[in-house]
Amino acid sequence: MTQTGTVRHTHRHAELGISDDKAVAMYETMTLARGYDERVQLLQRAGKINFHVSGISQEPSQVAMTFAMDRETDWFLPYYRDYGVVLSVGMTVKELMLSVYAKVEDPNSAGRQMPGHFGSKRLRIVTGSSPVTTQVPHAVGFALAAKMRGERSVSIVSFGEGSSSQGDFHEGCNFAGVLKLPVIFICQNNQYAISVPFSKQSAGRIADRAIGYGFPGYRVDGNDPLEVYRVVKEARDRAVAGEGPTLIEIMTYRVNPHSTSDNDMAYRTKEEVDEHKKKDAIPVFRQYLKDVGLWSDAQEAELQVRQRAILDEATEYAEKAPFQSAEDSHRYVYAEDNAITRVETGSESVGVVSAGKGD
Amino acid sequence: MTQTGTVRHTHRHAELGISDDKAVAMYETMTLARGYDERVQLLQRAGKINFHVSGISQEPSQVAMTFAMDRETDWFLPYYRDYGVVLSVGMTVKELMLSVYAKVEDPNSAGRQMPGHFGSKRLRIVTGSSPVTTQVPHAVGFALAAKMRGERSVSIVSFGEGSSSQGDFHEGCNFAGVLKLPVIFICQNNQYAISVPFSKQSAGRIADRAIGYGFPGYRVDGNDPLEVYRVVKEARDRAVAGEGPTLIEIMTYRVNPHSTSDNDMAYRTKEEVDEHKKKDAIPVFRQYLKDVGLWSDAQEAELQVRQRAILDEATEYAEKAPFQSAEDSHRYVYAEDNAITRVETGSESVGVVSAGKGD
Amino acid sequence: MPVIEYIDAIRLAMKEEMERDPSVFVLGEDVGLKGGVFGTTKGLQQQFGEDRVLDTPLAESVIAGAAIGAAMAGMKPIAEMQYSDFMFPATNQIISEAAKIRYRSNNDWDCPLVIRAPIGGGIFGGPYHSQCPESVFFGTPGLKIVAPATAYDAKGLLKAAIRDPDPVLFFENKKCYRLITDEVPDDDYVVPIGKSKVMREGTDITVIGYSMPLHFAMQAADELSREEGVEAHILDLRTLQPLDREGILEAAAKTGKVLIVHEDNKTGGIGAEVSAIIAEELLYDLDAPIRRLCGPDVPAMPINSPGEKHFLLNKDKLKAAMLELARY
Amino acid sequence: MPVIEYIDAIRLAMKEEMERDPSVFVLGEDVGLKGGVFGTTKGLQQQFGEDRVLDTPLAESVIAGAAIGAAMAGMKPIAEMQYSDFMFPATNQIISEAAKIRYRSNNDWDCPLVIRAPIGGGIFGGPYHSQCPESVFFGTPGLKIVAPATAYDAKGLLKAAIRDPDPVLFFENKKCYRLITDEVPDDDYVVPIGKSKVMREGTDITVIGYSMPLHFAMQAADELSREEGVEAHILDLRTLQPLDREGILEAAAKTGKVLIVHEDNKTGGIGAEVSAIIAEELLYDLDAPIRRLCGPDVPAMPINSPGEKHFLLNKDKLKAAMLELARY
Ligand SMILES: Cc1ncc(C[n+]2csc(CCOP(=O)(O)OP(=O)(O)O)c2C)c(N)n1
Ligand SMILES: Cc1ncc(C[n+]2csc(CCOP(=O)(O)OP(=O)(O)O)c2C)c(N)n1
Ligand SMILES: [Mg+2]
Ligand SMILES: [Mg+2]
Repeated sequence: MTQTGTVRHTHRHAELGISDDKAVAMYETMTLARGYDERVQLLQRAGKINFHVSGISQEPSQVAMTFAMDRETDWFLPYYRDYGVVLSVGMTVKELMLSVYAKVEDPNSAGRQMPGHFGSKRLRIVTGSSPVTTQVPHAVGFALAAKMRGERSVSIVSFGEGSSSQGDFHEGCNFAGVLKLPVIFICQNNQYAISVPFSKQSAGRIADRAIGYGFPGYRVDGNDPLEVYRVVKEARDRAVAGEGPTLIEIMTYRVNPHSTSDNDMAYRTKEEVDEHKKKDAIPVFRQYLKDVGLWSDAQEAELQVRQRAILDEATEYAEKAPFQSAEDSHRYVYAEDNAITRVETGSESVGVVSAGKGD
Repeated sequence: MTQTGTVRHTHRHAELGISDDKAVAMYETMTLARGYDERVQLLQRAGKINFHVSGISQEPSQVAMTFAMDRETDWFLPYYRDYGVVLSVGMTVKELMLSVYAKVEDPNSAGRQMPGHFGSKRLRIVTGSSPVTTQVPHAVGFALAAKMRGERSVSIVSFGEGSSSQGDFHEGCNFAGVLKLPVIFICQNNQYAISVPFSKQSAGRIADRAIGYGFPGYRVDGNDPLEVYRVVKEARDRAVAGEGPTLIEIMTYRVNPHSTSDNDMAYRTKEEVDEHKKKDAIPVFRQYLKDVGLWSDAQEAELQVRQRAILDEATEYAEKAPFQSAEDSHRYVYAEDNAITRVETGSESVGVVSAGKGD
Repeated sequence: MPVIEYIDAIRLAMKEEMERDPSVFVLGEDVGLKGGVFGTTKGLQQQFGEDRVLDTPLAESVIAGAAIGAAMAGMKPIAEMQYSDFMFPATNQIISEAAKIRYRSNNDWDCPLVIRAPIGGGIFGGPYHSQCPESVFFGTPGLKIVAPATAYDAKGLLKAAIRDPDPVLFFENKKCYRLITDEVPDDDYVVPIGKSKVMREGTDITVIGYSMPLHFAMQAADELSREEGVEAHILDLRTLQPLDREGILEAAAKTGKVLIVHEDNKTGGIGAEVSAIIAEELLYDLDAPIRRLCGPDVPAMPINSPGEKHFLLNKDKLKAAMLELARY
Repeated sequence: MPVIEYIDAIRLAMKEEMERDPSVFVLGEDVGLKGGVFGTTKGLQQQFGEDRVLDTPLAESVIAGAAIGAAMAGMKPIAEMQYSDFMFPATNQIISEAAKIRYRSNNDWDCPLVIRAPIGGGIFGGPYHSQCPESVFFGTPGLKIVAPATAYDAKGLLKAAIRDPDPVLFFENKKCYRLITDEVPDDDYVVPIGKSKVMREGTDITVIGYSMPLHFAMQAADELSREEGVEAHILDLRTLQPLDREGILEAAAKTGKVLIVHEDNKTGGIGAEVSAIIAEELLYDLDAPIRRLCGPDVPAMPINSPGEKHFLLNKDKLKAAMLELARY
């Protein structure tokens, strides 16, 4: 069934059914995610914002996996490093900036949650939280709903290899396996969970766990986005064909500290990090596009200017944007059309406000 | 390394290093567990006791796995069907009867807990509870303590295949795998979790999950107690040699309803059950002992008389034994030598008692 | 009006809501062919099929978590926890997720989920089949919690819970299942979440509670009325979160003497909040200290028969406490 | 006496207890080489080795569960939960297991375990790095719960917790870590679990609380004394379970006007039980309704700076509430 080698003179992306435009769009999304990430790091160092969690080095595979999905019908349950995912799905840099500045126009949470806690019903990005791995059962629930309603919709959920140690990983995979649900489990194995190296996280390979759940598991090189695309696409095809879930372990490496609050030199060496920085997939993918005649230095220069402008504008906008009012920050504990459970708002007297004080 | 076939004329049990006496003791423990179980079912039907959860058909493998351990040094974390385990470790039928009658002399809980909730520090049986699978992390903790203290002690923990769907199974296995802890995970796959058949519990094989944790997993026929012994013994040898955990899936079948409260005919057929009843390992093991000259009909008759007497005496004793006093049932919320946290006792006024109302 | 059992009221509520709305479905351990270990979902799988009455693997966190996902996707799941004692593995999904989805997304997402769980002792269940876990979840904003005492309320509150746009914990009392029967209309009705109900009018003392112990209070009240001329005013909270402050204050003010009762252990229970609300708002209307009659502060009730009896509330215990308060 | 930071007091308690007793060990996420995300365990792995300062996989249920097993085996584990917000996956192990091991085995087994978890907001942590989960675990008999406000108490209570024969939840306040410094003796001492402490003597109003908000109360009290001649009596509960009933009643009786404060949201919080205890035992000694000043009843505080500020208690909020009560 494999077509390897049968279409010798076609380029890799075309072989995978990726149009030239789509290949270029993938590249531009990768660089946008990278640019966003680098910008926010600068903002954090400059004291403009408090906190950033970086996805650098993981964006190429994040973009690839998302482009392999159907962005009109599928459900996305990203984790906090998934800038590549949400940008691919259609979240804008301005929206991300609003989130990192915790402003009310942030579509993810109106500035209530930490940055990296994505959510947008419009974009089919499911709201996420901080306790890791809770999104795995949710993705299973979305797949269950799709199956029950006969929709051709697949849910795709990301989590780190550390997060795969949680019980929710196991319970979610096992449940989805039994019911053959259309869900794709993506473990972004970046070798560290904060300071804990993979060797102390698990003695096995994450991908191998799929065997015990009765569905396929693959380990794939995250620095090869086209291969990531292929494996995810295949998983999606299986999912819509009713063949059930797939577990995919994307091998990558977290080149930045865990977050801007972390000093990674306490637990790993600069040499190790530099080694991995060299493997960055973005220049490789750029070279590939150049090799197949889809990209040029001129286009690269134009892209940089264009994306810098987007970043500048977004930063400026977000910086000036207002916060949610203290009054409104009491809202939406419960649905507001439900008078019985509306929560008192607008009180200066913190602590006298009590959820569900009816009327 | 395997010795299969090298010692042609030795009997299977001897090949495994099981002495003749031990083989007979294993058999007698199996029949005692069976006899106990059947007796308690009668008592329940007669309205003498409220509730029983049966281990029938699982005792041969339970006895075998326990005899493969070192009962002086190892830790036992049985689950509620493990009469074969606790009888092998040294709990008496009288003690079990006291538990099923919920009497104060019950060493497991002084009649506080349901029957089948074993625990005896003296016998190195770790206290268990009803929420399934919580004992798996505990077993890991015992193994961790053994490793930290340099003790040659192994912990062995049982759970059903349904219970293996809990997050605690995964978290416990993964943790033990990383630290190469001396623990043996025993899944007694009896095909049902109350009414839910294995096909709806998991799409994979439980034993295969070990692959993802980086340690060996075996599936073994529970109706072949000598094979169970072999696999558990090997696992124990690996554990004390510092080679880490093993997951063993014992294939068996729950021939009785889930408990005396269950009507299994609502979800399975009598034919299916009868089919499995035929595979009962006890007569097969008896026949084996006869074949190798270790057992006779006379011995069998003597055994039945002897064990019936044990059961009669235990029943009579337990029936007459006193309950824990209402006063004492308030004790041991906290350690009693710790005056600050002693709980009021001896009050008729339920509800006015309040934990931690000091002195 | 037909008189039916509390357990049938629960089943009927699910059945009718499933007939009414195709997005309603039930999932949990043994809810399908077996119809639940108590028989609460009996017949539902036969009527609605395996897809809508789903036997799940034995894993409460994913039962809750998958239900949460399905609810976010627009379905209306009813997740059954076999015993409330076994819902603790799902705590993280309930407290970190269900309760916070609307708030954290600033109303973009919601989670219209019902989690049903049987509470209470008296069935020789021992420490782990008898607990009342209300206080663990009470005080987590974003959750609603109901705990009906009658068949009428069980049906009406479960329907309200299923139609509610937010996550609702539905604590049904095992002891009530077959013991409590009352009139339940055949036609569709809901009991609003957040409203308490006066079960008995009285002038001497006020008893505030929920679930099974209220029936003991009612029996005790009848006897006290006959024997001592003491008239108890009895308030069924019905909804534990959000508490009906007005209802509580009105009932407390009615007599000025308050006894709060629940089977959950006393310290940190719902009764503490009810007492605190009264102490906060109505202190000067009280003619006696606010009392609580609750389960004792031990980890869980023993299974042995005298022990269980000793730990549970009953009519006599209620009567003694009520009389003492009346005479205060 | 040296003045040290609250966080150092915690580390020193662990260090000294590990030196004193080889069965004491620490396990948790990032506690080893990194020394914890707040630096609480810094240097411990260097001193005691990887075996006794164990970086675990990212899985709170087995962190608690393996610690419980090790505790039953005779060790004295200190399990760190990275943030208290992330201890909910371990709820089942804590409530069903740790809390009930002694009781269910009729004293045959015990579980001398400490679970440390940082609580509280004010560090721009948003909804999931700022919570106070006390009320979830409060009211579960079998658990002890402590929540120190000072470096002195942090060290003394942690040592007491480690030596305690029962499971203790140790809720340390993130905001206190570096902000709170006080005198801590070099020599070995313990602060007894179950005993509250009068932080300030006063005659006009009584403030009862725990953890960080008490420092706001102290500041407010100083100002109120200077500016208004109002003298506040301030009680630090220190131990949340078992509550020090005598200490609470004594402090309440002292002034007859009680304000209870905590950062955890109001409904169902520790304050409800404190209020209920007072309303139960001391009603006639009160000169004002029992008030509570607490976090608002929303799922969790927002991360944006004005929102966070709005949700947190501070000196001014305390002062206003205290003055209002004094004038009542
Ligand atoms: C349940 C839970 N425990 C602990 C944390 C704190 N924490 C945040 S991220 C993280 C490490 C996650 O590692 P991994 O899953 O590998 O993802 P990565 O950050 O490496 O992408 C930890 C421990 C958390 N968010 N949730
Ligand atoms: C956490 C939890 N959920 C539900 C239950 C109720 N329950 C008791 S036994 C059981 C089935 C267990 O099946 P399995 O693990 O296969 O063991 P078996 O009874 O078949 O030996 C269930 C659902 C429980 N005890 N604990
Ligand atoms: Mg990682
Ligand atoms: Mg089974």
